[in-house]
Amino acid sequence: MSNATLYSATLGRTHHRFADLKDVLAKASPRKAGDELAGLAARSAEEREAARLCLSELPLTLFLEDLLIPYEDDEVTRLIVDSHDAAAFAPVAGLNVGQFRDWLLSEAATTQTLRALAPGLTPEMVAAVCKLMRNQDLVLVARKCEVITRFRNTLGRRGHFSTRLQPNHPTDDLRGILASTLDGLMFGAGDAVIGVNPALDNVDACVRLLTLLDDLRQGLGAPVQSCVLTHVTNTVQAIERGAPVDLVFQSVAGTQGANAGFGINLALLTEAHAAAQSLGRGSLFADGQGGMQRGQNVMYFETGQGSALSSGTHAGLDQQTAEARAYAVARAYSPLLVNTVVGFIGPEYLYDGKQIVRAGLEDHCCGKLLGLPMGCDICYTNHAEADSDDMDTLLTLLAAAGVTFIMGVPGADDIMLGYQSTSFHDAWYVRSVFGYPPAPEFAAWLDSAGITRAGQLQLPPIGSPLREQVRQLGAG
Amino acid sequence: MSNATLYSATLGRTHHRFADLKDVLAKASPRKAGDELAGLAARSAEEREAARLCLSELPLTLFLEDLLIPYEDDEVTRLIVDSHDAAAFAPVAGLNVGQFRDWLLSEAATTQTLRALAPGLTPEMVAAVCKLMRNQDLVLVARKCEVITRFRNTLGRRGHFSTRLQPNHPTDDLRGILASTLDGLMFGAGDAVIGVNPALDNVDACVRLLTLLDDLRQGLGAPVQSCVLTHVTNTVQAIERGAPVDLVFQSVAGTQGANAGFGINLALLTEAHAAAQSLGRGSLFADGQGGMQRGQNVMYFETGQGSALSSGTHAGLDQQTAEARAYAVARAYSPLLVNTVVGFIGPEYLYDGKQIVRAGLEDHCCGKLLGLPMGCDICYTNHAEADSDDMDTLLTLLAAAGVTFIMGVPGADDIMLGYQSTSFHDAWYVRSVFGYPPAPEFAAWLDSAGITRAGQLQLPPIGSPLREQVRQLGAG
Amino acid sequence: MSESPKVPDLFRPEDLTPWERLRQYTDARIALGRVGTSLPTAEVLKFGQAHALARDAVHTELEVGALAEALAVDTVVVRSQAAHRSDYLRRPDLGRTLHPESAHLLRVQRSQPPPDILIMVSDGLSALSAQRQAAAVLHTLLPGLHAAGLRVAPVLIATQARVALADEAAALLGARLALHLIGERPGLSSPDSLGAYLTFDPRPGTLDSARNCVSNIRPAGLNAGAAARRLLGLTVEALRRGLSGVELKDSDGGLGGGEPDAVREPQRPRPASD
Amino acid sequence: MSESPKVPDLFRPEDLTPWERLRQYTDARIALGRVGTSLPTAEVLKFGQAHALARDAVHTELEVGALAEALAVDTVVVRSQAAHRSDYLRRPDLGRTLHPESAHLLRVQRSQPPPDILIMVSDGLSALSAQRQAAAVLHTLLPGLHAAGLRVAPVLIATQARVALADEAAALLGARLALHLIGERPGLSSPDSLGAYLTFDPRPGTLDSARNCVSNIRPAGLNAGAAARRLLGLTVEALRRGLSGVELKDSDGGLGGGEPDAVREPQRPRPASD
Ligand code: B12
Ligand code: B12
Repeated sequence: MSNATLYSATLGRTHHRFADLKDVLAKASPRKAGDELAGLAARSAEEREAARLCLSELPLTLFLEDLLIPYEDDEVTRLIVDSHDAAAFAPVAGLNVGQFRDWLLSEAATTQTLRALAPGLTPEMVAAVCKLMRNQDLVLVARKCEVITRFRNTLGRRGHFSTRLQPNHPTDDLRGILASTLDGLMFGAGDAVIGVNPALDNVDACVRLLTLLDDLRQGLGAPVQSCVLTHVTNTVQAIERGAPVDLVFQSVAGTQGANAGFGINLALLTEAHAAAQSLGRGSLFADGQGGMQRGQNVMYFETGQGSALSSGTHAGLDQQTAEARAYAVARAYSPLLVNTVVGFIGPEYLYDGKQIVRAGLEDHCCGKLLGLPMGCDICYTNHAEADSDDMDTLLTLLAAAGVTFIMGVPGADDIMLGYQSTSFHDAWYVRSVFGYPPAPEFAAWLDSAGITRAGQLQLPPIGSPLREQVRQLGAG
Repeated sequence: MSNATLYSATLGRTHHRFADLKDVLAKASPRKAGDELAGLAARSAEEREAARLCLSELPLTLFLEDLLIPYEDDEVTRLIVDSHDAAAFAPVAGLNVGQFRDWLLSEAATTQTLRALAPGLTPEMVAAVCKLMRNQDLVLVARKCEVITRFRNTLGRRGHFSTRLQPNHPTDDLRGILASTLDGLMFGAGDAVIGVNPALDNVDACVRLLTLLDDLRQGLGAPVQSCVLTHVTNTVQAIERGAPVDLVFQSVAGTQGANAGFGINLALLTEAHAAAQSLGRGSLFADGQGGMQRGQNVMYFETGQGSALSSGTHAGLDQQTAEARAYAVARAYSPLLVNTVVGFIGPEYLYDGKQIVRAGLEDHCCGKLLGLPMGCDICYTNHAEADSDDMDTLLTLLAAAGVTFIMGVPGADDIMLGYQSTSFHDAWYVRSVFGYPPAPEFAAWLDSAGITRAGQLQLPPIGSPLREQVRQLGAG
Repeated sequence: MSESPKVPDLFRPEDLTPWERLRQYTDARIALGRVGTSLPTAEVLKFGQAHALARDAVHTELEVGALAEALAVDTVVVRSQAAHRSDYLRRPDLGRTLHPESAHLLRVQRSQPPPDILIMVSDGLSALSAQRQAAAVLHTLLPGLHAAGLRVAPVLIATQARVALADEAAALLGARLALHLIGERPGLSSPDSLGAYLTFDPRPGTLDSARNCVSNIRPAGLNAGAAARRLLGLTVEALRRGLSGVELKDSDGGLGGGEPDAVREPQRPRPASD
Repeated sequence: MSESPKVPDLFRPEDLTPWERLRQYTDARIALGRVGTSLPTAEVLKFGQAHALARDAVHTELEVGALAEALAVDTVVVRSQAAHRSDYLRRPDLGRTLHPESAHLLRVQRSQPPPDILIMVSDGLSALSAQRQAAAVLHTLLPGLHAAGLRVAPVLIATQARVALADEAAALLGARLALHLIGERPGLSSPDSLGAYLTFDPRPGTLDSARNCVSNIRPAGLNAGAAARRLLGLTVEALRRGLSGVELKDSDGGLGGGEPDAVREPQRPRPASD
């Protein structure tokens, strides 16, 4: 079949032609400000439907042949192609995109089959199928997936729900950060990671923050990991200086060019990954075969629709497809956590609550299908058309979808990054509606530390270690 | 305190004055197209916040004194005032609106306390407190409420979820309606009611439809009730003619004027209620004291933000407050079902998905607080800025909130009313994510009729009664 | 489009045959099948396509000239105060009031003695409806009205109209009864359905409870002839009893029983790609 | 506003005293209490008010004249291709390109030898930031740059600007390094925070990885003096090594440790109604 036939569809009496596979994918996407900004979006609802129809009939194998960005030009493409597992792909190799959606929703797709399938899927395939899915499909499919990772606790278990504690401060003030961290711990937050974004781009400052958090963890005996979300090159230096680095953080994107804009490439990530693993700081877990194994998931990645477009390096891909390719980068390093910062960048990429909600569900579903421990920074900026009602909405939907973790920011207001995310309270909304506890080791610790009683929040008793920390810091 | 002080608030350096209590309520409302159309909405985000602040400090008792529509002018006001239960109100009588929100979210508000409180609350109080609530609050508070009603089955049990089967046809064709009804039953829909909107305004036609549905019910031995959603005056005539009327339907609104626009008043509803109850068609249920009692909830009401404004009879009330007053009308007749048709009317009242979602959550929470068995027609019209993603979103939120029932329309497309609601499939989305079964008697019947096996949908075995009905009708 | 082959499911396709046969009785989306318990892709796509078309129907403008020609009677063109479609959708109050120029036109045209009946045909929420169904209704209805000896004013063609717009026009002309044929909001399967609203003693501020409605007029719904017969019956009865609305019941047999042409082969508009 | 009295909860108010004391170290919304496990009404309202104010901050226009006066140095006013705030928000590409008139102006003004450094001060996402913080930063920074023997072009004041707008301007003037002081997006508790972006060898198309950033410049964050010292250090180092970005690290002690004036009493802007 010629490309002209392949990339076209007839709707009513109108025949719609699409330039190439990228074009079909972009035009089949639900409306997004960023795709309009990039000039890639469908020009009418009808054209969008034609593109979806066309897309539904494309065989999945096509995505292995018609590469969206040439192999020679882009190391992310090379990573995707070279790491594709044809044997894992076999069960769905005969399907087109529309049939793949049907298969994913059918009884044939179970937690087990989806786990086995993940290495056989490419980002482009999952991006494509998501474009044919309604919000409820994105929930149903994602909740079938279970992606378990370990460092000092076990994240991602079905029916569990974790939080990153995000205690940022505009001058990286140690006591300020400690105050927010204690506040979060009093609310039982932080099992995914206690992760600080440093305001300063400074290795000394990072080392001090890392030390602060590691001392706190050890003092409390809490099964948690910490992270300073600085540039990967800073973290590598911190490791060299012997700082207590649990996780390496980095923002990643779906094209080689966008990663260059972030000042990274795959070699750099490989180096950082090896350096962090070599520290062997993870806890020991039963390996299921009578032995013990260290928690070896040491990477924390952040992504978000629009970052490639923002740096002009999207190579003609719609932002959801570019985003899914970022997951291919992430997956190469078996991360502990992957977080899509969905409403973080601004309205030029996701205009309002509706677009943020949709993108959050897409990102989560794509990441889970690719085998990643997906969390979501459910958030908005003050220049977007969104508010906390939209966040409650997305939070509820993602909880239904089984999101691995969300952020915990004091009062939802990040005083350094200038945006609103989810609060410690928000996590309890999810716990009470869905009954999800945090990571099992952490839940046990919360109960033992008196922060919860039988899983319900309480004020820790006077004299308990956390209460003491609060008293001491408060006393100055 | 003078009204000028009472109805004002200072935000930053600006002092905001409001004309009266209605004005505070309207300006404190989240943005809605209808309130803007009526010229009642806040003119800026700042004014809205000032109104919310002002509202939060108003004592709940004020709503018993400063009546929004004078007692002399409006029979709905009279109903609200005359039926207010001061003893039930006592536990919250000392609170202002802001404190009432806190109380509702606290451990003090349980299913039991809320049930006891309901007769002490007025629509204006619940409308007011909802305006201070985020979407997540509307979910949390509503899910604490449990409102149980009975006719031929038990609706509203905590953790259960029912559907109205809505098999409309543009000419009220009996076989067409039967075909859609069988389709719905094959999907396990219809425990709330099998309810047809007749295209014709004709008592003969109604009687024929009632007979059709009653014959089907008896033939299948299904514990369900049926309803023809015609004007109440038609139903009264049908009862007089001896037709098998289970439930009396009527659209109701929150002002005497709006009800007049619907061609009804309280006397007419009282008459219809008595007529239906006199038929004694409900099933017998254990009354909990060793005896048996007939299911006596015989009314089915529909409401929806905007109907009063649409007929120019809103009397200066914002549409959410007017809507809550419709629930006072409904509650006077112990209905089996109350349904807010949230996105049904159009964008002039609820502009887009966001406004529809918000209104759906508000209506559900207000109705539940007032003690009503609230369902929701999660829907949109083709002139609104909404799509099925928005419906999936609201559906998920309302399921989390414990909605009593939703609609089941074949493929979500009502071919007579010209709008999109929820489909039979959609109900199963909720069942699989939340694990909610239908009404217990109906769930048992579905299993016995082979429509489900252990609660999971299956194709009923050949020869089973429903399968036979399908075969026979299909054969012509 | 090739249908997605049925994905692993509990039943064999032939099991579904009787179920699918039910489609002969209705255009409703029945017997759609399921994947897991979800809607199959093919149906999701059809739904999306229908939604795109229905949204277009809302925004299609009335071709006034073509409509006047099809009606083939004396017509007067009027408009509401809603200038554009976007105004119309957000401001029903504007759609219920005549543009001053149109009001002036009617005041000038007022005849003595005043007509019994004013008929308005308008776009409402779907111009397609008026365009496609109104002429056929009037071709049956008008002769009936004349035969009943009723004076009918020239038919008004109105744009950006809401139901209540006819009240003001009728009051200006002094008509005793208004009959408004107006485009119903387009559904996924019914982009061109006409509604008829009948009001005795029409004037601004009339409540909807004082009107009667005959709805779903289109080939796949109530056909034009049957609709005209119902409207004729209601009109004569309204004028005789001097009222309309809740107290006036349509007693014409009902259920399309007496109307063999009312029920027909289902014709759900399907995307040509099927 | 009177605080909502604590509703029935598990603990006595005095238990919370040490917790509330943590507020002395941060403006973050800590120790908020809870009703059930939800946010108390008082906090919900404060949050809503802050959101309304932050949204206003986005839409406030830069008062160019007042800024020029406050800077008290030679300035040139330029603008991007984004005509209005709504364009600006949706079209970052326009905010990154000079309006042709502004480009022309700069081309004309180009001096020989070209300057070492171009400084641009702009609204970015919060005009308030530039309005309130830029002058103080430059009052410390400019003398430092001059003392280091660097040639500084007249300061550009830019409206509707994105970070990359300085690249084009610097390239037009032939500057070796661009320093852009730009309003960061307003947060709930920080409507007026300034960011500084430093780029060696700036030209259109420069990647963000080739810039350095000093962020959160405001009284409740990094104070102006400390920010100026960091920027001076980075500038000198960038020019010495001939690069900026990921390979250039800020090695100035860090953590505000060496900057006693950087940490101060928390000053969360509270609604006056408290
Ligand atoms: C939005 C944002 C982003 C977005 C930028 C996309 C976009 N179109 O806006 C995303 C999510 C992609 C991002 C990524 C990163 N960011 Co950033 N980001 C911000 C944030 C929250 C707001 C910036 C803003 O308001 N700019 C003003 C508007 C008007 O500018 P703009 O032209 O529209 O957007 C440009 C800038 O935002 C710039 N930018 C954004 N982040 C960074 C970081 C660096 C180091 C540089 C040089 C430029 C830069 O890129 C945009 C496109 O040109 C700030 C925090 C703050 N309070 O300012 C952090 C902040 C600037 N980012 C920071 C960091 C560390 C990063 C990363 C390096 C993280 C990582 N480890 O990968 C990456 C990579 C940055 C890069 N080299 O491209 C730090 C910088 C610390 C420092 N002193 O160097 C800050 C201060 C936050 C923090 N403390 O963690 N970021
Ligand atoms: C929208 C709608 C409503 C809305 C109207 C509000 C609004 N602003 O639009 C609400 C939900 C309030 C409503 C209520 C009722 N409706 Co209604 N409604 C419709 C619907 C779905 C669309 C109408 C439309 O597109 N109009 C065109 C636009 C351009 O008109 P408009 O000027 O914007 O809106 C006016 C009309 O919609 C009119 N209207 C709406 N419903 C009714 C019903 C009757 C009997 C009358 C006279 C007028 C009327 O009121 C609006 C304001 O003036 C139709 C179904 C259809 N396919 O048409 C049913 C329909 C017209 N309604 C119907 C009925 C029965 C009712 C109720 C009587 C139900 C009840 N038992 O209480 C009530 C009360 C109506 C009244 N007297 O006010 C029937 C009429 C049957 C018949 N042949 O008489 C229909 C055909 C649906 C059905 N089969 O059940 N309805």
